[in-house]
Amino acid sequence: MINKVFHTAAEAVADVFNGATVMISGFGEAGSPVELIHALVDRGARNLTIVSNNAGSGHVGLAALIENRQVSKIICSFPRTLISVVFPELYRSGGIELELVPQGTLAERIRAGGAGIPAFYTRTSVGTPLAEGKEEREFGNQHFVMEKAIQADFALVKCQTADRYGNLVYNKTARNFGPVMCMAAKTTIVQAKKIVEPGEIDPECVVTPGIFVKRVVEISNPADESKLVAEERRYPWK
Amino acid sequence: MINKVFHTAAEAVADVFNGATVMISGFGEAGSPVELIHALVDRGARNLTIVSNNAGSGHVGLAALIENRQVSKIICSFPRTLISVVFPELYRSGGIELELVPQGTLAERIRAGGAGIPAFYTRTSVGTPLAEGKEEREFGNQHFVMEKAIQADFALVKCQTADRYGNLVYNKTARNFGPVMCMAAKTTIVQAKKIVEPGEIDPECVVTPGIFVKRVVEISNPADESKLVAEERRYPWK
Amino acid sequence: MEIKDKVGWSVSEMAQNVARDIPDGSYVNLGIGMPEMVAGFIPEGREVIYHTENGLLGMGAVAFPGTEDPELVNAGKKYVTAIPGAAYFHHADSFAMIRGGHIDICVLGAYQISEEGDLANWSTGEADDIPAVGGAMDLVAGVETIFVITKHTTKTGEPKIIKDCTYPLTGKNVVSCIYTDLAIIDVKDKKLVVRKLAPGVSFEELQQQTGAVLYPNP
Amino acid sequence: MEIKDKVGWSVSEMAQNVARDIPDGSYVNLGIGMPEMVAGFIPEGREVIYHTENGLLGMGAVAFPGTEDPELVNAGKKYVTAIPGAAYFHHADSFAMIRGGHIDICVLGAYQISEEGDLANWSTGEADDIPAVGGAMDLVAGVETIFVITKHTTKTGEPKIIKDCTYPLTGKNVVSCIYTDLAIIDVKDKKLVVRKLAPGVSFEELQQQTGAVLYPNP
Repeated sequence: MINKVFHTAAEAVADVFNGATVMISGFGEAGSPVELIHALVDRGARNLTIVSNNAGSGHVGLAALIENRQVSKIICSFPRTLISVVFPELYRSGGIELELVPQGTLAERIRAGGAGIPAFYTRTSVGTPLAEGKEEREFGNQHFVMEKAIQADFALVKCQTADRYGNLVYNKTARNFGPVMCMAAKTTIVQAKKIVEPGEIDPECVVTPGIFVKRVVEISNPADESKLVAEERRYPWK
Repeated sequence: MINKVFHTAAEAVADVFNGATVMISGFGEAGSPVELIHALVDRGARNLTIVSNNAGSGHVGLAALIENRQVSKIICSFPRTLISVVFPELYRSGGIELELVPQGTLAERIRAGGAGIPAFYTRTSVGTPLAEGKEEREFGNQHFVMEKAIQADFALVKCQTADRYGNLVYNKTARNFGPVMCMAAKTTIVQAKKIVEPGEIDPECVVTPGIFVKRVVEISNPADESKLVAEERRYPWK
Repeated sequence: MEIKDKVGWSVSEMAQNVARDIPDGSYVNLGIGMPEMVAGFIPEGREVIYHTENGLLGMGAVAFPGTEDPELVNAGKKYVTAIPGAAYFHHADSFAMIRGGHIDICVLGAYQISEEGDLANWSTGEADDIPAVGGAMDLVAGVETIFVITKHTTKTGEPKIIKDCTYPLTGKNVVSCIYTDLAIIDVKDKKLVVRKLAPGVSFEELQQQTGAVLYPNP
Repeated sequence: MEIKDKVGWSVSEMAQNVARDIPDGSYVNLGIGMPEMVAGFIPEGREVIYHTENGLLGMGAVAFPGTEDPELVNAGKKYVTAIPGAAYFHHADSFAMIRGGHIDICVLGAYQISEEGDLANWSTGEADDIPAVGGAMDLVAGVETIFVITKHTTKTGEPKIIKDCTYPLTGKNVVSCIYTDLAIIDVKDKKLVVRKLAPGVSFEELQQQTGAVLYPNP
């Protein structure tokens, strides 16, 4: 029987290795798999390359992972947020590498990684500093840059509901990068608010079919990241 | 108020012009917008380029459009079916041009057309006759061909339920090419079995957001194409 | 003029000027900050659908206090709502809408705009600046009509509309129209054409506060 | 051998041979025709998920007469069913699964297979042939493990396994294993290695009916 359910976040991330590339879903706190990230902090894998839209807030979640010096590089569209202190400090001191990618190009490069497309062309960034070093090419008298696929060893993703096959549905705008990251990682690890029986998710409404998911773990009461940030909490909890 | 509802199929296709490129959804009969195609037969626009996975069965739907000599070229992955007579005869007599495209490449080229991606690379067809004339390129020691986006003037699509904004959901495997064709055409025209009030389609389950759709028309009892074929019916009805 | 001492438009009036130029039935993406105000001024009788690039078409108003859902946010990470007839989708689908030219109008803020419609709005290029681009480059590359809403000059009185941008570009030749507190300026054939002057502002005064050549409306 | 006159495997036995090589938990795409039979022979205790490229993961059995839904079909346009836990998706998403390497095994028919694992299964290349490729090229390019199930020779007794394919290729170096009525042959390092002979078939007889050099299992 196919059963992708793991009992704890710790077990689900137990094989994330030093030097791995790890995609992390979320747009700010919406869709950020805080419990899986904290399990990765506990796991202690270092020298990670993180692919994520943002770079974390406060001292929890992705910010905690960075603060714990486990991240050597981040591929990201918007590492600056109102309450981000960890990444900016480390970046200014040269302690972390940043590859800045326009948000839509980031999403499409990840989808390409999952869809067997090694490269594609886009108008985005043409004529800007972010096009430097990229191949340019004309199609129909318009200029485009070539962008390459991004793949990862692991993806950590948060969703609303999952089943043992790994079928997923998300909640509102927390969907964001989850579906494409599930496609682009060798091992996709998902935290779901609820795990249900196969068939309980309408097959017309499945957003991520189970084929893209290796492990699901139920986290029924995920942390409210903005609350933790407001309370100035730090992970590991003190 | 935004209201994309048209009252008849005839009105919905009234501006399809001679020489237009028209995408037609469906995988065999599943998802084929038979009533919209018949309205296009009535409309009589000629010299059309059709983008569709198949080339029609019997003497109805897409086969009727071809038989009526309105199609000069078809971009297609599988023009041969058990009960197709119209296309094979016309093709053998040199009366219609065929661009044969692998099915997944066809779907991805259409998506690219809708997503602002002029070209992408794929392994599909490398080393085969369908790679002839295409640019080849290596990424990571593997060979790929460059494939270009397909766009259209019109898309004719069948769905299950729509609202006045053009939000769509499909039925089972009748979804097939509908969502990507909606994205890639300047004017997307949809026949829905049912038109409902905005909000009746769960926003988590919308497959085609209304932004991709220009016109919807309710066809509550669409033809069963295989039945028409079995009965050897011909359009225009005799 | 009734109010003698009034010079220029208020921020609300600027937003109103933008809103007036958004046709019925448009699909619109509003940038973070001042652009968000535009939604409040759409003339009656027009229906406009808002896209937020983090994955929602049919964004509604900001959420009432107490009803906020941390998983329903806009691109500025504000808690928002969704209208009946909304749709959620993932980031690749969302930016397919943008890159594929399906959004009609995008309203953005600006650090600088050049006379040819180049836009700089993501980085000051300073050494200790943490670079962050988000969806700005995708929007200017993919959306046909880019409206910029901005104060005419910086806080220190420097012109924001200049011959060539000195900050890193977001996109080249992308701006269609600039709505400032002093004027509405169209970018036409790589020229800045003043469509309308704010109350109490003369063409000459406007030119003085602008670092590029302006043309009167012909 | 108990049944003295039995030579070779039946079509059911061929399908059974393939099924035995499909591990528990695999995601599998079955081509049209003989490959479809494989689903009936998966050994007990294994759960296999079937993908059909027209947009369904979790395809179930063929629909019972009277329960057919013309909008629920497989790639061969047969009326099928869906299991609890199935998912529907559009063609671009479906072929992302294929091209992206997410399908573990694909079972296909063949016109010809070369000794290096080239496959020809979409066109005879004849002048009046209506070319039709469907998803075959996407499948062989995207799926890591391609199993071919086919009669060892054509209806007229010509070998289908040959040094070089004469028909237009579907893909180069793509076949992992060939399951015929006479043998199971692995393609290893561009060599044809006979893993198992069917009842009543000798290596020499097999070689006679094959247009390429065979190697015994070392």
